[in-house]
Amino acid sequence: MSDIIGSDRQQRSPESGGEKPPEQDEPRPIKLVMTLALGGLISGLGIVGVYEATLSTITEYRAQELRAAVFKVLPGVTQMQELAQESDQLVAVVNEEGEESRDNTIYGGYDEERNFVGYAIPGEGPGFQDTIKLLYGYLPTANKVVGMEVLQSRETPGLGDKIYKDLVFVGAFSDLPIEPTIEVVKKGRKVSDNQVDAITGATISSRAVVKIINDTNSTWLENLPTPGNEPPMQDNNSEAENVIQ
Amino acid sequence: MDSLGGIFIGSLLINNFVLTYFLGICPFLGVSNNLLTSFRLGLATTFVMLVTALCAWVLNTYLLIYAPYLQLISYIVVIASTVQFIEMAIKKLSPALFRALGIFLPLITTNCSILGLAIFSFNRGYGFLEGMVYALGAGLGFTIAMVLLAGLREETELSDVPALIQGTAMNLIIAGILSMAFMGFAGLFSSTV
Amino acid sequence: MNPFNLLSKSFQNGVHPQHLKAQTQDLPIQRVPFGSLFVMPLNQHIGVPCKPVVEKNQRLRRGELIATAGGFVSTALHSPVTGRVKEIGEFRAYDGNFSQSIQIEADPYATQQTEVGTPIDWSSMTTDDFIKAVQQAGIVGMGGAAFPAHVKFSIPDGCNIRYLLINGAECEPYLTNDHRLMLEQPLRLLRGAEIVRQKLGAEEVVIGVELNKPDAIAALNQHIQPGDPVRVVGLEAKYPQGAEKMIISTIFKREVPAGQLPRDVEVNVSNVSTIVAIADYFDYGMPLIERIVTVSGPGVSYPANLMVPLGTTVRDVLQFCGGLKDETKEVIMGGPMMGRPIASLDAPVVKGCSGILAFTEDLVQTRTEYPCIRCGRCLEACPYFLNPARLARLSRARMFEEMEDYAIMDCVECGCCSYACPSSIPIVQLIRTGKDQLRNTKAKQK
Amino acid sequence: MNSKDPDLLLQTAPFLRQGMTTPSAMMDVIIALAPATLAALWYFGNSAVLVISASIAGAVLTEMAFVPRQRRRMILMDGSGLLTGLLLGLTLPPGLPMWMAFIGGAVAIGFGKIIWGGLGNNLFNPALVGRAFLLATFPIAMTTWTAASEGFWTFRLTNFDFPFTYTEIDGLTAASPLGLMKFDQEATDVMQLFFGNTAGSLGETSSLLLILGGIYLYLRRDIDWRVPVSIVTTVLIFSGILYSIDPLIYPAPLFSVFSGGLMLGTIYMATDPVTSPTTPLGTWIFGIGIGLLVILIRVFGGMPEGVLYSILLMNAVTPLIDRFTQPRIFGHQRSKKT
Amino acid sequence: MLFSNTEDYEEFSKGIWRDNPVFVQVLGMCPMLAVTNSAVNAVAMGGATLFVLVGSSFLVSLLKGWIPKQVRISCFIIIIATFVTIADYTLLALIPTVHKELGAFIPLIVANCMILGRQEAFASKSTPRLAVMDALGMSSGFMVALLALGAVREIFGTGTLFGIELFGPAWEPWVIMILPPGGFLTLGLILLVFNWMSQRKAMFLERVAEAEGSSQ
Repeated sequence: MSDIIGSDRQQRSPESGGEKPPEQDEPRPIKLVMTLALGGLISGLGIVGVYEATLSTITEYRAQELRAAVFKVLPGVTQMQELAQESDQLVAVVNEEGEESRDNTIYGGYDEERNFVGYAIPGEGPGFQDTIKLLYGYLPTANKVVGMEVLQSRETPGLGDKIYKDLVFVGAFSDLPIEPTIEVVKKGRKVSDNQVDAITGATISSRAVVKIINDTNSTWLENLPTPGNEPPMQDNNSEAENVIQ
Repeated sequence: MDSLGGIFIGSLLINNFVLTYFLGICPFLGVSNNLLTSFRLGLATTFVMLVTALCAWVLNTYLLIYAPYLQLISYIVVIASTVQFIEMAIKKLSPALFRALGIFLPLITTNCSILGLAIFSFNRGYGFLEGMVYALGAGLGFTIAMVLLAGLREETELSDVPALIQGTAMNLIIAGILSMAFMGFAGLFSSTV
Repeated sequence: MNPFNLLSKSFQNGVHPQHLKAQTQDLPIQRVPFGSLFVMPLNQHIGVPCKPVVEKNQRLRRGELIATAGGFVSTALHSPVTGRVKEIGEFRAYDGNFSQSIQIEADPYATQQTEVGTPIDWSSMTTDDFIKAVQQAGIVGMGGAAFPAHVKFSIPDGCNIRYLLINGAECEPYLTNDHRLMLEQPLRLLRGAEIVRQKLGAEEVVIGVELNKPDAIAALNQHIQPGDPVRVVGLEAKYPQGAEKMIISTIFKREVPAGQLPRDVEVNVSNVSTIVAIADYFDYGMPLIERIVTVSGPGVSYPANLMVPLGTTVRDVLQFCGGLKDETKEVIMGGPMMGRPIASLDAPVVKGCSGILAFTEDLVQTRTEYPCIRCGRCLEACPYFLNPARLARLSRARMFEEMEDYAIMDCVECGCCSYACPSSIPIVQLIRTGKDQLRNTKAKQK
Repeated sequence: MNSKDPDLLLQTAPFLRQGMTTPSAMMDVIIALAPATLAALWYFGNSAVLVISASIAGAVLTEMAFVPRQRRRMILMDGSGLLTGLLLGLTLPPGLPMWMAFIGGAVAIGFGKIIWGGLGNNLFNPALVGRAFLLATFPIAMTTWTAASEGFWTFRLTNFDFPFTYTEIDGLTAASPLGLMKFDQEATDVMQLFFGNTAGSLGETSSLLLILGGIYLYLRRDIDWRVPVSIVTTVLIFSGILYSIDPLIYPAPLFSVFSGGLMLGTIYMATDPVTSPTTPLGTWIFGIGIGLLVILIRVFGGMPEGVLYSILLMNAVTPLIDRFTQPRIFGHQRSKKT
Repeated sequence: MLFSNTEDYEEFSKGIWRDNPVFVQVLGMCPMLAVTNSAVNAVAMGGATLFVLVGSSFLVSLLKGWIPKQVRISCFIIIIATFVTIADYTLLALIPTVHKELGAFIPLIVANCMILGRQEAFASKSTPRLAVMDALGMSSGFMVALLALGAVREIFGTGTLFGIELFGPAWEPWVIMILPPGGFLTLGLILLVFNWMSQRKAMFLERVAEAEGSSQ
C-alpha cells in the first residue's frame, strides 16, 4: 500500500496539490474544475438513479421490519402507528416516504377493531460490548411489559447474545409487572413477579437489558396519556397488509 | 443515549477502532515499524478525525437530511480535501511540522478509520458534541493501538522470530493478542454496579 | 557530610564475587630468582610503543634505559637484568599477537643486585620536570590498564587537583599484590603519596582500601601522623570498586562526567603500586623494572605473591610456584574479571600484569548458553547503569548503530554483566564486537 | 613442573559467574508452585490432576512439535514449557474439559512463545495468552466454577468431554468469590480466601501457599520484589479509597488482594522476567499499572476478574516502559533517550 | 471461452495466487477482517468488492485519456464511491439481511486500498479489456482470501458452514473465532500457511531446476 501512496505523492507533489483547491494557480485550473464537476455530476446522476430505483423497496422493507418487531412485542396487535411527544401531547406522526423515524417516537399498537392495545417503546443503552437497541411492548392498563425484542447489539456470542437467543430470558419479558422497577436476580432466586432471572455468565448483559427498559420507562411513562385517552388510529397511516404472527 | 464519558471510553478502549472494528488496519500494519512515526501518524489521524467529525456534522445537519444518498461521496470528498487543506496549511505555517508529518497525511486519506468514523458516528445518531468526543476517543484509541504495536514490533526486531512468520503474519498475531488483551475492557463503566 | 555516606562506602550496582584471596593474602612478597631470558615488549603501556635505544649484543646493566618514549603518551623502558641484548624483533606477546620486543639474555654471573642510585631531588623540581622524570622512569598505572602515569599527572591549565586518590581497592578476586604491598611497605606508599601530592598541589591524599583488607588499613593508619593530609577510607568489598570512576563515586560521591577524566572533578587516581614505584624512583633512582605479581588460582601448586622482574616469562614464574597442575586449562594475566588469557607460557610479565592465574576446567568450561530472559540482573550489576541485555541483543541483531544510542562507548568491559547473567550470555564479548564494529565504521567514514 | 605445557584455552573474561542459571530459575518457580498445586489436589481432587496434566501435555507437546530437532533437548531441559503448562493449568477451573486445557496449553506455547522465537523473545506471558484464548473461546466453560472440597474421587464428568460431546453440569456449580462480589455484593470472608476453601480456579484459591512460594522465590532471588510489592500496594490503596467511599458497593482492600487470581498472577506471572520491564523504575510503573487495571476492570468493568487482562495489557506496554525508563547512564546528565 | 488469449489469462490469474491482494500485497485488510465471521458475509463482501472493482476499473480505463493527471486520485475516488453507493443500495434492496450483517463495511469499500491501488497501478494505464481482466483476477483473489478466512472462522466459531450445521448440536463453538482477536489470529495463521506453501513451492522449483541442471 505504501508504495502506491508513495508513487502517488511523488507524482503529485511537484504540481503542488492541484486536485482540491481550485482557486490555486494551476496550469489549466478551469479544466481541472470542469473535470471534477463533470465527474461529480455523472456520479451524482448515477447515484440518484439507483437511489430512486431502490427507495421504495428499502422503505417497505424497513417498515415491514419495524412492524414485525412491534407486532412481536405486542401480542394481539395487527395495526400500528408512530406516536411522538409534541407540546405535552402524544400525537400520531405521519412520515413521508423514505423519511426516517425521528428520535422521540414510540409506536402505538392497535387490534383489528382499531382499539388501542399498547405501546411499543424503543430503548437503547450501553451493553457489555456496545450499545444495545431494543423494543419492548408495554400495556398501560396492566402496567406490564409484554414482550421484548433486541434490535441491535454486539454482545459476546455464546454469552451475551443470549439476551435475544435464550428463549427463557426473552420469555421472562412476556408478562412482567414493572412496579416499582424490574429487578435482575440470580438464576433461581426469583421471588416476586417483577424480577427476572439473569442469564448465567451474562449477568452484565441481562442487567443492561433491564436497565434500558427501566430507564426508558422512567422517561416515557409519566408522559403517556391516561389509559383510554390514547391517540386513535389514523386512517392514512400504513395498515398491516399482512399480519405477521 | 450514552454519556459523553461512555462514548469516549467506548471508542478509546472497548470498541477500539483498530482492535475491534478493524479500521485503519493498513497503516496499523504498514507504518507501525517505528515508534515515533506511529505516534505522529496517530496524532495526525486524531486531528484529521476531529476535523472530519466537524465536517461530517455540518454535512449531516445541512445536506444529508435532504439527500441521504450523497452520504458516502460527500464524506469521502470532504475527507480528501480536508487532508489536502491541512497538508497545505501545515506546509505554510510550520515547515518543520510538515517535514515530520508530511508523508503521513496522504496516507490518512486512504485510512478507512476516518471514513468509518464519519459513518459510524452517523449511524449512531451522534450530535455535534458526541461526535467530537467519539472522534477524539477513536483517534486516541488508534494512536494507542499504533504505539503499542510499534513498541512490540521494534522489540521483535531483536528476537529470532522464525523466518516463516516474519512480517505481516507476525504483526497480525501480535494484533490478535493485543485484541484479546483489550477484551478486558469490555463493559468498562457501562455495567450497572 | 551526609551521614549515609559513612554507612555506605560504595557506588551503586556492581556485583559481589567471592574474594578467593585467602590462598595468598597472608603470604609475604617473595623475590623470584632471575631467569635466563627476558622479553621486553615495547608496547607494555597504552599509547605509542617506545623506541629501542640499544643494539643487538649490547651489554646492559640492570636498570639501564633500553627504549625511550615514542611520544607523549608513551614511556621509557629499562632493562630488568644485567645481561646482553639477544635480539630485537617481533615476538609473540601474551595475547598471541606479534609485537616488537627486546629480548635480553641475563648474565648468569651477574649478582643482579639493584644498584641504589642517588635520590633525586624532587622538591625543587618544576612540575614539568617531575612529569618528565616520571616518564623517564617508565612508570605506568599498575592497576592493570598500564596507562603512562605522567600523562595523568600533566594537568592542563584551568584544571586543579584537590585530592590525590590512591587506589588500594583491589576488587578483583584472587589478587593480593596491592594488599601485600600496603601491608609490607606502608612507609614507601606514604612517601610516594607525599611526593605526588606536593607535585600535583593536591590538598589531601585519600587512600581507598576495601574493607576485606583490615590489616592493610591498620598498617597504613599506624604510620599516618595526626595532622598529615592523608586519610585512609575503608570501602565496601564489591566489584568493580577499583575502577577509577567507581572509586571516585564511592569516596567523593561525584560522578565523573562521561568522556571526561577524574581531573575534571579535581581528583587524581593512582594505584598503590604506581605510587610506590614513584617513591622508589625518586628515593633510590630505581626505574620501573619489576613489579609484584600474585600467582594463584586452582591450577597453581603453590600460590604466592612475588616480586618479579619485568620480562620474566610466565613459565619461569610458574616454575617457581611449583608448576601448573595437570588439570590446568587456561592461564590468564590479570584478574579473573578483566584479565586476558595468555596463549603461551613464554609470554613475559609486563608492567600491567598484576596477577597470573591458572584455571582448571570448572572455571573455563563453556557453559550452555540459554536465551536472554530479560531478568534485568545485568542492569542491576552494571556500575555505569547501562543496559547490557539490550546491548547484547542489539549486537546479536547486528544493529550496531543503535548500540550507540544505548551508550555502548561508556562501557568499560568490567564484566559485571556477564558475571551476573543467569543465561551465561557472553555479554562483554558481544559488546566488544559492537565497539569494534562501531570503531571500524567510524574509521571508514573518516 | 610438567614436562610439557598444557594446551591452553583462550576463553575470555570474566571467568567467575554467579551461581544461578536460567533452568534453575525455572525449576525454582516450579518448586515454589508445588504447595499451591498440592492444595489444588487437596481441594479439587482428581480434576486438578486431569486439567493440569492436560495443559502441561498441550504445552510440552507443542513445544516438541515445533522446535528444530537439534535444539529440542536444550529447550525441553530449560523447563519453561513445563512451567507454562503448569501455570496455565493452575488458572483453569476444575471442571474444564481436558481437551480445552490441552488446546490452551498448545496455544500458550504456540502463540505465546514459539512464534516469537522461543524463550526470552516472547513479549506476552505465554500462560496468560493461553488463558486469554481459552476465556475468549470457551467463555461458559471457563467461568463455570465448581465448589472446592468434593473429595479426591469425585469425578467431574465435564473433564472427560470431547469436542463433540457435551455434558450438562449437574448441580455442582458455585460462584467464585469475585463473582459473588461483583454480581451480588456478597463478600467472602478474607480468612477463607487466605486458606483457600473457595470456588475458583485450581491454583488461585489459597493465597497463603502462593505467598509462601513467592517468599521462596524472593529468597532465591528469582523474582523482582518490586513487582508484587507495587501491585499489591496499588491494589490496596486504590481499593481502599473506593472502599472508604462506599463500603457497601466496593470490595474491601484485603478482599481485593486475596481474591481471584491476584496472588497467582502477581507472584508468578507478572514477575515473569521475560515479559516485565528490566529497569527498576519501569518495574514500578509496570506494577502500578497492573494494580490500577485490576481494580478498574474488576470494579468498573464487565468482568469479575481482571488480573489476566491487566497483566497482558501491561505486557504490551512493557517495550514502551523499557524504552522510556532507561536508567541514567553513569556520568551522563540525563538518561540519553533515543 | 472467457480467456481468448494468454495475456488475458495472465492478468486474471496473477491476482489469485502470485499477486494475491491479501496474502502477497497485504491490501484491503479492513473488510478482510471485519466481515469474515461467516462465509456468507465473506461471499457478499467479495461480491460487492468485485462489482466495485470491475466497474471502476472498466470506467477508469475507458476515461483514462480524459482525466487530468493532477486530479486523477479524486476522480478515481469519486468513481469508486459512486459504484460503492450503487452496491450499497442494491444490496439493501435485494438482500437486506446480509446488508444488515455487513453494516457500515459496505461504504467502507471506498477506503479499500486495493481498489484505489488497482486504478492507480493498472486500470489507468491499460486497455479496458485488460483492466477488467485484472480487476476480475484481483477480486477473485480477494474473494478466495475472504472465503478462506470466513469459512475457517465460521466452521470453528459456530460449527456451521454457510449456515449448515457440521458437527451436531454438542459442538462447543470456539467463540473467539467470530470475535475480533480470532480474525487477526486466523488471518495470521493463514498467511503463515501461505508463506509455508510458497516456500515449499520455491524449494520444489529449485530442486527441479537443480535436477534439470544435473541431468544435462
